[in-house]
Formats: sequence, C-alpha cells, structure tokens
Amino acid sequence: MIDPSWVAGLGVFLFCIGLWGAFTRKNAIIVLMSIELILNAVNLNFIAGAAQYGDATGWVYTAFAIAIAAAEVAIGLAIFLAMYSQHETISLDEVKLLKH
Amino acid sequence: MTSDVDEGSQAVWQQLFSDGQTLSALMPEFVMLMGIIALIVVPNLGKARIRLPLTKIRIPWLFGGQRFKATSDPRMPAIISIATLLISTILALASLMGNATRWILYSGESTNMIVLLKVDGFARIFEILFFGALMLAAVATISRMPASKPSKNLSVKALIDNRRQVDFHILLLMSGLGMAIVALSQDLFMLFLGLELASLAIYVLVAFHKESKAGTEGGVKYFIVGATASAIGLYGMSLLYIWHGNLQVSSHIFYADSGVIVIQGLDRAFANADALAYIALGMMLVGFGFKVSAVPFHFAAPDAYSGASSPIAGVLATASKAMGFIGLMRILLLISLPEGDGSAAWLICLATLSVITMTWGNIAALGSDNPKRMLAYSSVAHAGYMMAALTAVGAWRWGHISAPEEAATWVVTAIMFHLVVLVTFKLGAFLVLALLELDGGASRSGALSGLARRDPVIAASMFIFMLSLAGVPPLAGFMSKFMLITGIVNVAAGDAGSLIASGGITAFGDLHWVWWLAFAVFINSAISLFYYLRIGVIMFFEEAESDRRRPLPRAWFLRLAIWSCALGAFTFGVAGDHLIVLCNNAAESFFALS
Amino acid sequence: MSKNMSKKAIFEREFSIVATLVVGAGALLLSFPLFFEEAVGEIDWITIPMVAFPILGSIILLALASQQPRGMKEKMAFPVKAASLGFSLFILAISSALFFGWLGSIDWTTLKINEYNMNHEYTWINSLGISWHVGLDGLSFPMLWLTTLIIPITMITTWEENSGWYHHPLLLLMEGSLIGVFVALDMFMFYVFWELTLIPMFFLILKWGGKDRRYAAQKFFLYTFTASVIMLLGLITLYFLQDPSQYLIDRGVLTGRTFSMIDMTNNAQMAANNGSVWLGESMQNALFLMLMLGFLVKLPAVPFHTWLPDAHVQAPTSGSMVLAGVMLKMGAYGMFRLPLTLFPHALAEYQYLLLAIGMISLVYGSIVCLGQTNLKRMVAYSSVSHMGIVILGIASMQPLGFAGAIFMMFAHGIISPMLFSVCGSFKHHYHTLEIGSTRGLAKASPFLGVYMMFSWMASLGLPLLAGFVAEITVLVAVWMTFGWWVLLPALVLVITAGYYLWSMQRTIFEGSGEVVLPEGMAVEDARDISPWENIGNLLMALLIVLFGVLPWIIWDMMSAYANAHFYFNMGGLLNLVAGGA
Amino acid sequence: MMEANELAILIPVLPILAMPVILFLGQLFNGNAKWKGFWKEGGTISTAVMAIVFLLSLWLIVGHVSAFSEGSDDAIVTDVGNWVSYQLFTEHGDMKAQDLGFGMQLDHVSVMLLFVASFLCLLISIFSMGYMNTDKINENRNHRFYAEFVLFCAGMFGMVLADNFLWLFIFWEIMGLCSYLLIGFYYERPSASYAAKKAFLTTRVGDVFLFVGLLIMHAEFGSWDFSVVFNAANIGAADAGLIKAMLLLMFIGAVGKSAQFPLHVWLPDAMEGPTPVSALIHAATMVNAGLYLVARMFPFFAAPAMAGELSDVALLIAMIGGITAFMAAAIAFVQKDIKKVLAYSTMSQLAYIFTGLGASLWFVNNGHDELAFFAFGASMFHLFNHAMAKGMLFMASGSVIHEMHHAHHHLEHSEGEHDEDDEDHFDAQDMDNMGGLASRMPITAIAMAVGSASIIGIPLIGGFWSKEGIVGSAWKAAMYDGGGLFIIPAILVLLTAGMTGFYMSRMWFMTFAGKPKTEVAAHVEETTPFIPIPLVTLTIMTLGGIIFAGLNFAGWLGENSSNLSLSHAPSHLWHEITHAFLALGSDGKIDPLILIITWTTILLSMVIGPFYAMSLYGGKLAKGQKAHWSIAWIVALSGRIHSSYKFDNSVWAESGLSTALRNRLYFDQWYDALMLKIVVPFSYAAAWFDRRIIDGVIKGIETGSQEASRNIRSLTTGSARDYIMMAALGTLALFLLIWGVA
Repeated sequence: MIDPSWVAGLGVFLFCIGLWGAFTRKNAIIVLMSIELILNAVNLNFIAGAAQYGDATGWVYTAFAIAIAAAEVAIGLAIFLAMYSQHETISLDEVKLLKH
Repeated sequence: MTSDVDEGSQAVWQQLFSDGQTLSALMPEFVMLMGIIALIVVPNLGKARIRLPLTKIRIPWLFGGQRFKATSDPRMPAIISIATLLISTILALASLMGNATRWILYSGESTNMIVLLKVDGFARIFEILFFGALMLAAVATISRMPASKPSKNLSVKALIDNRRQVDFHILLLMSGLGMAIVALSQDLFMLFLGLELASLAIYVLVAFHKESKAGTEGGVKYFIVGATASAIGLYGMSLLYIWHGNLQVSSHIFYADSGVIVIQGLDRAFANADALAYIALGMMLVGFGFKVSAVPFHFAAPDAYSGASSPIAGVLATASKAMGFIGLMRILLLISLPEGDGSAAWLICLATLSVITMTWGNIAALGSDNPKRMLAYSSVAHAGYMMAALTAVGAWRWGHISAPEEAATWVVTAIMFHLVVLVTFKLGAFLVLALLELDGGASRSGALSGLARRDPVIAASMFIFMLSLAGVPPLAGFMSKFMLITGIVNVAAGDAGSLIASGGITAFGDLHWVWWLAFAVFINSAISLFYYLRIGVIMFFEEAESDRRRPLPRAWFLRLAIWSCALGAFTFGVAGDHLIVLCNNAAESFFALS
Repeated sequence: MSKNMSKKAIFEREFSIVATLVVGAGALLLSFPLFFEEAVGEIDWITIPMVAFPILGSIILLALASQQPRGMKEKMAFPVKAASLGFSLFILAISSALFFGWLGSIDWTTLKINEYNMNHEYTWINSLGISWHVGLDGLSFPMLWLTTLIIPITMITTWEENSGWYHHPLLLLMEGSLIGVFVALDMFMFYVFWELTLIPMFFLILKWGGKDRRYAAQKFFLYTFTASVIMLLGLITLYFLQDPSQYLIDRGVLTGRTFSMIDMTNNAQMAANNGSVWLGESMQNALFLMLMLGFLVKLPAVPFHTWLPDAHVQAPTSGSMVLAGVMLKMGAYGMFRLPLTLFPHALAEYQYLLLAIGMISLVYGSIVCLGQTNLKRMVAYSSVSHMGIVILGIASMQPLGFAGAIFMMFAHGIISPMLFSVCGSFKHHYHTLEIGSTRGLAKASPFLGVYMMFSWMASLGLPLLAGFVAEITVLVAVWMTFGWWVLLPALVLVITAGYYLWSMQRTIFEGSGEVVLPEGMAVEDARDISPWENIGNLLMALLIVLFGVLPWIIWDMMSAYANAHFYFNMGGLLNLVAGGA
Repeated sequence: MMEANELAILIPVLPILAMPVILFLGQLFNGNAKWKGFWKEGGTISTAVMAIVFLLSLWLIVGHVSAFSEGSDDAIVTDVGNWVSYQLFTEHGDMKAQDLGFGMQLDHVSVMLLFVASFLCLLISIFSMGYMNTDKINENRNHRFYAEFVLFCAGMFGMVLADNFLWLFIFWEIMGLCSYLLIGFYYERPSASYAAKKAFLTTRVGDVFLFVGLLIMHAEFGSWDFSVVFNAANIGAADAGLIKAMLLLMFIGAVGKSAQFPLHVWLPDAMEGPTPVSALIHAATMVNAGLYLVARMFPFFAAPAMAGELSDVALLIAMIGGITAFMAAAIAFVQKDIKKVLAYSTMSQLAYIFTGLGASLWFVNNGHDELAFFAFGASMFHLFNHAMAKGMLFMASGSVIHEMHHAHHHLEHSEGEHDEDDEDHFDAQDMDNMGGLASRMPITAIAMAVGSASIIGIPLIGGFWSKEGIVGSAWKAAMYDGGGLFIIPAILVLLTAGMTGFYMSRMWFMTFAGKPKTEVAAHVEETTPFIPIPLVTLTIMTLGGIIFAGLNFAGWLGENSSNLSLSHAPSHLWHEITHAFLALGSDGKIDPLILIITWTTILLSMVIGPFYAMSLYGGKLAKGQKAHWSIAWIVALSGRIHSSYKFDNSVWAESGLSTALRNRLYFDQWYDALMLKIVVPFSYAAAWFDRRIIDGVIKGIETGSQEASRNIRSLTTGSARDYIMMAALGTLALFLLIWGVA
C-alpha cells in the first residue's frame, strides 16, 4: 500500500490549491468549489492518519466531513441563489453595499 | 494540564446509548431534537382524510389538507421553539444544580475508545447561555419577522407567513443544538461537528431576508468567509490527527474489563510539540478566531450584523461568540498549555491579537454611524478583552506559585461570567434595535434620535445597555470587565501577596507584563465610552426625525424581552455573586480531568 | 405612549404606581427586622437611609413623572420639586443631628486613625471579598455634611429651573451617590458610587446646559472616567498584592482577599510601625501615581483641568454648584482616603512633584483667570487655582497643612456654589456671561451686585470669611516645609484680588448713572434676582460668615483627623520632613 | 477695672453687629420718611453705637492710664477666646499643640490710638449725619454708607486692641475691604470704582508681604501672640536673618497701608469717596494702621540679641519716610483740588512719623535708649496731633465743598433752568472756584486755620511739639557715628517743614482769602446742621496740644514707665518749652546742633513758606465782607503782602518739573502701564495657551481618533475576497509570531 505521507502530501497540495482559489476567484461558486477542495484535503489527511495508526475513527471523521461538505454546498448554493435574485450577480466583487 | 488521572475518581463513565442514563444526562439536547421534529410536524397538521378503498369510511389523516387554525397560526412555531428552549434550559439548570460530571464515550472495539462528550457544569452553564439567548431571540420574533426593509413587491403579510416562521425557528433550534454539542464535546472533531451544525444554521439565518439586498449580501459574505475559516480550522485538526493519532482533548485511563486502556490526549502530546502541531494550532486559531470575530478574521462580522435582522445579529454577538470561545478555551487552556516551567508558545501572538482586536474594534466603532455596525465593532472589542484574559493564563508560569490552578480557574470564571452577562446587555441592545426596525429600520443613528421622548422606558433600558457595554458601574458590564481585569492582574501579581506578607518586596517591574494587557483593556473601555455615550446623547437630546414622531409599536413580547434584559444587566451588576460562584464551579469542572 | 388618556386613567395609574411603591417600601422596611436581622446582624439605620432614600426617592419621582403626558408634567413639577426638597432636607436633618451629637451623641474629634463611627459591614459580593462597608470619620463626615447642605441649597436656588419634575430628582440622585462615595469604606463600593455620580451630572449638563453642552458633557464624562479606570486598575493591583492567608475565610471566598479599606490601612499601619515600606518602594510609588492620577483629574489639577472650564461654562447653575461644591472635593477626599493613608513613603517621595503641581495649578490657574472674558469660565479657573492650595497643603506634609487642606475643601465647598449661583443668576437675568458687556448692574439689581461682591470677596480669601482660615493654615504649613516657595501663593493672593475686582468693576460698577445692558436688552427687563435665588444665596452667605468667624465648629474634627493621620504616618515621614524642610 | 476689660470686647463687636442691622433696616425702610428724618438712614444708629464705643473706650483708657501710673505692668491683656487650634510638626520631629486665640492688649500706644480712633469715629459719624444726609446724590443709599462706616470703625478698633499679629492682620484686612467699599461708594462713577480697585490692590500688595512676614514669624516663634513674640529670650532664640526679612516684609505692609513711597499711588485717588470717608481713612484710622504696625516692631529692635543687627532696617524706614515726605509735599504744591492737597499733606505728615520711628528704632537698636524713647514718643505724639488736625481739616474742607455745592444748586434753581450735566462742569472741590470764604463761613475758616497751623507746626500749636522732636531726632541720628546715611532723611524732613508751610497756607489763602473767584463762592452760606460740632471740638483738641505737651504725653507714649499727672504739668511744660526753643537738654546744657535745626525749622515753616504763599495767593476780602477777628488779621496781612510783593512764578509754573508734579511724577502712569501693557497681555497669552495648547492636545486626540476610525473602517472594503485575503495575511503574521516563539 502507499505510504500515508504521500496521501497527506497530496492533501497539502489540494489545500494550497483550494486556498489559492478562495483568495483569487471572483465567482462565488468557484470559491465554494475551492473550499470543497480544502475539505477534500482534510479528508485525505484523515484517511492518511487512519491508515497510519490503524485507527477506525479516522474513517468516521472522513464520513462526517463529507457530509458536512455536502451540507455546506447545499446551503451555499441556496444563499447564492438568493443573492443572485437580489443583485443579479454572483461575483463577490460586485456586491459591496455593506462596507465601512 | 493534568499530570495523572487519580485512580478513584467518582466520575461516571458510560457508553453512548448504552443505558437510559445517557438519555437522562443528555436530556436537554434530546428535548431540542424533539422540538425540531415537532416544528417540522406540527405546522403540517390539517384536516386531511383518506378514504379506505372500497368503503366510504374516511379516516382523518392529519397530514396536509386544510390546516387547523392553531397550526396555521404564525405565532405557533415561535411558541413551540420557546417552549422547547424553556424546557431544555430548565433541564440544563437542574442538571447544573445536581452537578455530576458524566463522560459520554463511544467505543468501537474495546481496544480504542474515544470520549465524545462531557456533561459538566461548564457545558451546562454554556447551554443555559445559548438556550437563553436563543429564547430571547425567539421571544423577540414571536409575532413577526423583524424586517429591516420589506421590498416593494412584498408585503409584511407575506413576511409573517407561518411557513417562514417555521423555517426560522427550526434553524434557530438547530443552531442551539449545535452550540450545545460544542459545549459538551470532549473530542475536537465532535466539537467541529457541533460548530458546523450551528454555523450552517446561522449562515441561513443571517441571509434569511432573501427579499432584501442587505440580507443576502451579508449572508453571502458571512458564509464565504466563515466556510473558508472553518475549512482551514478543520484542516488544522486533520493535521493534528495525523500528528497525534486522535483528537481527544484530554488524556484518560480506563479500567475496562478488557484491561487498562490508556488514551493519550492532546494535552499530553503538546508537552513535546513540534512545528506541525503548532501549524495545526494556528490553523485552528483561524477557525475559532472567525467565530469570536477576532481581528483579522472579523471583517465579515459587521456586514453580517448589519445585513441580518437584529435578533439574529444579537445571537451572533453573544451565543455564537460564546461558542467560539469554548473552542478557544479548549484548545488553548486544555490542550496547548505546557507543563512545567515556561509560558505557552501562543502567548505572544494571542497577546498581540487581543490588543489589536480590542483597539481595532473600538477605534472602528468610534466613527460608525450605523448602530448595528457600531455594536458589531464593539463586540469585536469585547472579543479582544476576553482574549486578553485568556492570554493571561498563557502567561502563567506553572509551579512558581502556591496555587496555580486558581488563577487559570479565575480567568475562565471571568470569561464565562462575561459571556453570560453579555447576553443581557448586548442582545438587549440588539432587541431595542429590533423594536426600531419594526418602526422602519435602525441602520442609521438617526433612527434612535428622540427615543426618550417617544418611549422613555425603552430609551432608559437602551442607555443601561450602553453604559453596561462601556463598563460603567454598577451594571453587569462593569462587573464582568472588572472580573476579567482581576483575572489578568491576579496572574500578573503572582504570589507577590504572600511574598510581601512574609516581609519580602515586590518591585513594580516584577509584575508580569500581562499587567499591561489589563491597562490596555481599561484604556480601551474608556475609548469605547465615547461612542456608547453618543448613543445616549442621541436618544435623549436630539429631536426625533419628522417621520418618526409617533410612539413605537406595542410589541409586548419584544418589550418583555428588552425589559428582562435590562433587569438582568442591572441585577448581575449589583448581585452577581451567585452567578460568579456557579461560573467558578463550572471553571473547576472545566479543568477537572476525571 | 400615553397620548389621549382621560384624567381618570392617569390618576388611576399614578395612584397604582404610588401605592405599589409605598406598599412595597413599607413591606420591605417592616420585613427587614423580621427576616434579615439575624442574617445581617443589627441594622445600620443611619447610613443606609442616607444613601438609599435619595436614590430610591429620585427613581420613584422620575418614574412617576416621566410617564405623564406633556401638560401633566408641568403640573407635576411643583409637587415633585417639593418632594425632592423634602427628601434632601430630611437627609440634612439626619446629618446635622449626627454633627451636633443629637443622634448617637458622637464626638467627632476623638477618633484615631482607621477608626470610624457608625462602622457597619454587610457582605455584598462575597466571592471577591466585596462588602457594603460604611463608616464616617473626621475626614469624610465634613464632606458628607457639606453634600447634604449644598444639595438642598442648590434645589432652592435653582427652584425655577424649567422642567423641574426632572431636574430636582436628578439632584437628589446626585446627593445619594455622593453620600455613597463619602461613606464607603470598601474600595469597590467607593468606585461604584464614584462613577455613579457621573451619570446625573451628565444629564444635568446635557439637558439644561448651554450651547456646546453635548461636547462639554461627553468631555466631562470621558475625561474623568478615563482617569478613574486607571485608578481602579491601581486598586485591583493593590487588591492582589495582599496575602490570601491573612484574612478570614469569609473574605473573598474565591480570592481570599478583600477590598476593605480598613484592612488595607491596617496592613500599611503594621508595615509603617515596624519601619518597613509597605509593598516596597517602587510598588508604592507606582500605585501612588496610579491612584493620584484619578484623583488629580477629578480635583482637577493642571494639566488635567481642561474638562472643568468647559463643563462649568456649559453646565446649568445647579450643575455648576454641585460640581464645584462637592464633586471636585471627591478628588481631594479620595487622595486623603487612599493614597495618602496607604502610601506615606510614596507621598514623601513625590512631595516635590505635588508641590510643583500645586504651585502650577495655583499660579497658572489664577493667571489664566485674569485672562478670561467669560465670567463663569473665570470662576471655574479660580476653582482650579483654589484646589491647588489643597495640593499644597498635602505636599507640605504637616498636620496643619492636611487640616488646612481639608478645611479648604469644605470652605471652597460652600463658597464656590455661591460663586456659580451668582454667575447663574447673572446669566439668567442678563442672558450673557461676557465680562464687560454690562455696566452698573448694581443699580439695576442690587441684590445680585451684593451677592456677587460678597462671594467674590469670600473667594479671594478675605479674613473672617471661610476661605481665609484655610489659606493661612495651609500657607503656614507650606512655609514650614518649603520656606520661600510660599512667595508664589502669596503672589497669587494679589492676582486673585486683581481678577475679581477687575471683573466686578467691568460688570456691576461704573456706567456713570445709567445702567449699560448687553445689546438687545431693554432697561425694563433688567430685574433683580428672584426670591428663590435670594434665599439660596443668603443661606450660603450666612454659612460662609459662620465658618469664617467660628471655624472651630468644624475645624476641630478635621484637625483631629489630620493629627491622628499624622501620628500614624510618622514612622515613614519623620526623617523625610527633617531632611526636606 | 476687670469689668472694663470684660466689656472691652464690645468695642469692636458692637459696630460689627450694628452693620447688618443698619443694612437690614435700610433695605426694609428705604425711602421711608421717618427713616430719612429721625433715623438719618442709619446715621443715628451709627452715631449712637459710636458714642457707646467712645464711652467704653474712655472708661477703659482712664482705668488703664491710672493703672499705668500706679506702676502696674505696661500691657494689660484680656483673653477672649480660642479660634482654631492645631498641631505643628517641627523639624525635630515632635508635635507642638498650638492655638490661635483672640485676646486684647492695652498699652500706652494702643490706648492713645484707641482714643484717637473712637473719638474721631464718633465725630465723623456726627459730621456725616450733616454731610451725607443733606446731599441729593446720597438719597436712599446712606444706610450703605453707615453700614460700611461702622464696619470700618470695628476694623480699626479690633486692630488696635488685638493682642496678636494674626488678629491685627485680620482687622487690617477688614479695613482694607471697607476702604474699598467706601471709596467706591459712588460705584457708578468710573473714576470711583477705578480708585477703589486701585486702593484695594495697592494695599493688598503690601498686605501680602505682611502676610509672608507673619508666616515667618509663626515659623520662628511658633505663635503670633505679642506676649510670646516680644519676649526677648524668644527673639534671641530666633534666626537673626529671618527676623530681619520678617521686619522688612512687615514694613512693606505698613508702607502699603500708610501710602508711603512707592505704594502711595492709591491715596490721592481715594478722595473719590465721600469726604467723611476721606477724613476717616486719611486722618483717623487706616493710614495710622501702618504706623501702628511699625511702632509694634519696637521690641525686636530693642532686643539685646538683635543689637546692631537691624540698624539698616531702621535706616530704610527713615529713608522711605524722608523721600515720601519730600515728594508728597512737592506734589502738594501744584494741586488745585482742596482734598488732594490734604491727601498729599497726609502722606507727607505720615512720612514724618515714619522718619521719627526710623530714628527711634535706629537708636534703640544701637543702644541709645533715652533718645529712642524720645523719638518714639515724638512720633506717636505727632500721630496724635496729625490725626486730630487732619481729621478736622478734612471735615472743614468737606464743609467747604458741601456749601459750595449747595450754593451752586441754589444758583441753578434760582436761575430756573436746572440741568444735571451742568453740574459736572462745575467742580466744587477746585480751589480756583473758591476764595474769600473767610467771611462767609467763619467756623470753617477758623478751624482750617488752626488745623493748618498745627500741620505746619506753628509754635505752641499741636503739631509743633511733635514735629520738632522728629526733625531733631533725625538730625541726632544723622550726627551719631554709624548713622551717616540718616543725613538724607534729616535734610529732607527739614526742607519739607518749609514746604509744608507753603502748601498748607497756599490752600488756606486760595480758599478763604481774596475776592470770590466765582459767582458760586459769593453765595456760600454756612448752614448745614451737625457739621460745626466736630469742627469746634477738634479745634479745641488741636489747640489743646499744648496741654498734652505739658502732660508729657510724648514722654508717656515713649517710655512706658513715666505717667501722666496734672500736678507737675506746669514745670514740665516749661521744660518742654525750653527744650523746644533753646534745645535745653535734660542735663541743662544747650545742644547747638538742635538749636540750629529748631530755628531753621521754625523759620522755614513759619516764615518763608507762608510768606511765599501769601505773596502768591493772598488777598483782601471783597468790599463789605468781614472775617472773624481771629483770622481777619491774617487775611489782611496776606492782602498787604500780596499787593506789595509781586512774584512771577510763571516760569516755574511752565517748567517740566511742575508738569511732572501735576502728573504726580508719573507713578500712576507707570503702574497702569505695568498692568495693562505687561500683566494683562500675559494673562491673555496664558488663556490662549490653555485653550489652544493644553486643551488642544485633548481635542487633537479626539479628532485623531476619528481620523483613525475612518482609515480603519475603510479597510472593510465590502468585498468578501478582500476579507479572506486580510484573514490570510493575518494568519501568516500569526504563524511568523508562533515561529518566533516556538
């Protein structure tokens, strides 16, 4: 089997991509996707840890994390829809009524 | 934090769902669950019937159809949620009084067991806080959705539709459940689950006004930033998991029939932490820093506050912040405090963070004309005060002093007291704004002008809230700030007292530098007084705007909530002794490890 | 809320409010001995009413009056004012009875240091060792009596202030909180009342103040609050510098420490008696400076004084009278009560700093007075200058100096209200405070002129008026400690005379025959002061003469306090004074 | 006698109590006819009180005089009560209990002053009933005058009786207040209120120095009681340097009160007050306070421990006296206002007394006790004479002014049209409007003649006896070794004697001799009630100076041992005369120096001065006018001299010196310049500094924080991405921090 550190490494890679996406992209949905990437990195880490320690809880964590991610996407998209119906855009840079 | 678990501990260990005891221990949470289910079921009850095939017999089948009057009453959902919260508050209070510590643990095979929840005074106090805050919010929204600005194509009639009320209160209860889990959880991932449950509900609540631009915008910002932060925090946890192998907050030794099982929790692990651990710690700080809206993670908060309806903003400022602080305390005080000599690694960064936070919050609030944003910034400042207190514990040099736990316990007590009384005056202030929102918006300080003429009692209670936020005696805000300061100074003074009593000398320079955090807190509260007073001045000594001369609407429940908040803000100030003692017991149970 | 309500409904509601309050209060009063007697031990029937009655009374009256419709409020003004005056007179009766020994037959001159009459302690916030702890001694009692004296006089003088249904209860609230400050022997309680006094004053300035009242009120509140939180930090630090093992268990269940001034003073006394420096030099100095900052700002001393002129100029007559008469004394009182009692060594250390501050306040204050064009502002700065004398008396570290400083507090406490009431009447009748905008007012309103001259003369320290005793005693002490430095205060005596006489010449005198009034004012509008103002001023004038001719009435207890205080600090001060003189 | 002592406290207390009574009644019955008529708007009350006080003090005085002559102790002290008591922390670390009580002490000097004060106050009170109540301008406010008047008298009595320096100072200050009030009686006149302020401030300057001196005294002796302070042993124990400083400071106080150079500016302006006030302040009471204080310093100089230490203080006193005497006399030359002349002459005469005291102090300090006592006695005696004479002169001038006023009014009315502002053009005090009044107001003329004679020092009349002694002592002091610098005051007082002769007679002749210079002067009538009474009384007193001389009053005042007895009055009178004219010392030898001085003085003051005055200002009366025989010859003589000797003094009149004198040597201008050009602008600068700089800092903090708030909030851009970015940067910073620590 693969050395868990590789998995964790992949996790780090995903994390960086996700973070970068969250910083740089204007489109809300893409930002959401990047956040999902981060969560996937988390899952990888948990799996790696579980493999490392032969510990079942890692798997449990992963399962829950996926569920959380799904819920997050659902809510996120709902909110984006609401935003779109009001602002006719989902670009994060164009909704700045509230500031200062 | 712990050295070793004493063998003969009276604590009750029990498997999740192993017996009825768990049920009794987690009764408040189950009641919340029931409440949620009831909220889903009850509003759908109607006089629908089905005809048995081949017969004329119509059996009343309560789902669907023409709804009953009671079930379609817009107030009904709120009543249900208030009842639920009330019952679970009472239960929590009861179990707090009987304070027995219970450890709820999950065991897959008998070899590895993890402790999920810990039912103790600490959790109970926070549950009471959460439920209480949510209950106030529910009472405030019982009759109608406080609409910041109903858009033209949509009437208030639609806004107070029963269905929306149902959604609203379901979300409210869910967030309450999540918060309760956070308070109980003994495993970091469990904590994170609760956190997410609460946050996801709150994201929606913030964006609940999908008819208004502000509401949706605030919701989106809060969601995006929050999701990112919690994702980073979760990533930090996963790193910790990789590093250590479990996410247990504290170490335990079980004497199971299968022999002695040892769980080495993170608290032990950090005694010899490495870079990875600290990176993970930092990431988790980001996650919780957002929840407590600490600089620099606070940016979305003012937008969210001003976008959301005032009761929700109040919940954000009190309950959700308290939830964040539970996480911070668990991580910083239980896990990452080193044993032996030397102060915690995060000391410097948390000190900087706290000073920056409180100053930033106050300075920003100085000039903001929107009362809600002003309150948001002030809540940032309050986060700073509490973090300063946390820092003090980090500065504690173990072993130098006769009774080290006292100082740490005292700080936790102070923070808990502060969070509890914060509900009374911070949420109260937001409720006053809610009352104004019924009168057409509270997004400008002009909305408050002439309030004393229009409604002296409400104005007086608002002034009480403001002074209490500023920390003017004899109000609760002063008491709580006072206790935070005593916590810090207690740490800074160390054992100087006994030293002096024994004829020794302590130079002023010998006080630990965290003393200056106390100084910063006081200077900041002096600065903050400026904008709080300004609100008072506007209310009492400015003529009401031309379109706002009429007296405020009679929302009796909302007024009831406001008055009770004012009463609390005063009572906890002059007679907070019992609460202090309760918090102190809770703090002891927080540190007790078996 | 209550728009078109019938008279009947209004009456019913009032009746219900009053009835509930009265019944509740009565029930409480009755139940007290029944239920709480054994709980709290024998009850303090003197101090608690003195603190509680005004506060509760004012809250009742405000609650009663604020709910009325507009027209009704004006109707209620008189009974409310009468009620508040009655409350304050009742309190005055109690305190005077204590003063002259009719109540409890107390001899105020026999107290030793850290001994208090009517010393009662009830646990309040037990977990931190905070208690409701009251007591009176030769320092605090004169201040208390002053308070109970000045408040009714202020009420009488400003009887005709508009919307009095709101004004007089605020003064009553003021009185309650001030009394609380002066009777408190627990540092926490002291601080609570200390800050509580700000709120009624804030409202007084804000509601009845002048054009810039908003700025002035906020500045006043912020400035003093900022200083006092630093003072509070000092107190808390002091609190944690005690040894938990020293106290009984019921002192601070959780912290094992106490805020009781008596215990603190005992510790300091023990340290002083065996010649050691309590808490050590640097700690004493640091705490001394922290506490002093709070008190110096309140006093106020240059350079922390700029809140005072603004507050005074904008404040209404009543606000100025109470502010100058009593609130400024809180600062000096606090100095005596805490830093000077606890940190004698630090006092000796910073003797010359205090000398400098006192001198600057005195000289600079008086010179600035000379340069003022606004009557009230001038008087305000003269307060700064007079408070400088208090600081000098403290810096002299002589029992005579201390006693003189305390007497100065008292004398200024009865003189400055008169100064400000005169300014208020001036403003009220001539709608200006500009010096030189009028001439020969003594003709148009002779009483105003007489009172102005009298108070001016009293304030410039004319013999046989109250101020003189304080000045001469303090300056004797200053000479004995600092020698030729005394020439500066002496110079100030001339400057003071200068600005007072000059201002009089340019307001009430001259005009060669016909009165010169400010622009846009008809001669027939120039009236003399109202009977109420007349009564108030007359009372104050009588007091000033009384305490100028027979100072020993109140001097003796002050002197006794100073001596006792001094014997106590002797251990620390001996060598220093011997060296310093 | 003890009764008298017990009642003595009433002397200051009665008037003090009378004051509020008069004020109250005045407020009550203001304008009431009866109140104006019988009660004289309080005048009756004050006169009654003054009468009681005068009787009391007579009783006291007689008792004490006899007690003294029985050789009992020189000072009789009555303790009245304790005022404040306190404790002192001495450098030696022990606590001394002190108390400041009020008591009364009577010795020769205070007896004399008490008599002067109570007597004159009574007369002035009577005089005012005539003067004040018959003047329209005082309508309905005389009660204020009488109230302030009685308070003033109380201050004087208290100061004279006080047995310690604190109470001396207290009453001293009360007098200062009352002089302020009385000078500013016509407060609506700018000049009056200006003068009042000036008087108060100028004396206040002196008082402050006196105050500091008292502080030093308290520090040195731990008390202010005469009994303690004058104890030679205590003086010996004290620090000589500080004693010297103390005496100097106290002397400055005296200078301020007695209007000596350089604090003399207030006195001429004080004439703004009503004339009785001028009489009160400048003759009877206040100005004597300074002299009394200096006289009180005697024991310090007498103390053996201080022998020779303090001679230069004494010299300074004499020097100030000499300078003031000369300067004042010179200024008096050119004054047109009759009261101004008297004011300057007062200054000058007081200066005489200072010179005499200075000489006496110098003597005693250098151990020549005999001469010291002589000079001291002479000075005190001159104080007495001057008080009597000057009180009279002022009242006489008051009468002149009053009648002039009335005559003017009368004319106005008779001519029908009567407008107020015309009154302002006519100055009833200007001697250029007078002349030839000798026939129209005989009593006044005689009184004024006698008074002037006494001031000039015409032989055998009051002032003569004392003035000789002063001049002589000054010269003696100058001649003694070590007293070299005394020559300056000696010469100055000698010259001043002549100048006195000139300006006093100038005043008299301008007023009474010659033809009436105006219509008004021709219609003056001497009708006002009450006014003659004091004039006559005082004329007698002044002429009676010879009796006092015979009684060896001077000696009695000087050395406390000797006594007053009528039995060997004639012999002593003879001794006095011989001593005066032949400079026959007690040892029966003639002192040539004194002989020369005496006759020079007599020549200057009696011959040359009056002669020039006559030649310049003298003149016959108008046709048909007859003066009283006692003064007619003087008028006639002046007329003859005037017509026969024509002096042209126009050169002198135009000279810069006389302009300078007319402008009072520019002292007032300088002082005003100091005030308005330096002190006041400085204070304005200070006020600006306070507003802009000190308060500016606070305001700066406020505005700065608002600015900071704006900047900080502008970081909340509103875009979620920026928020995340900020968070990320913050996190980075946190990592670095953790890195640094871990």
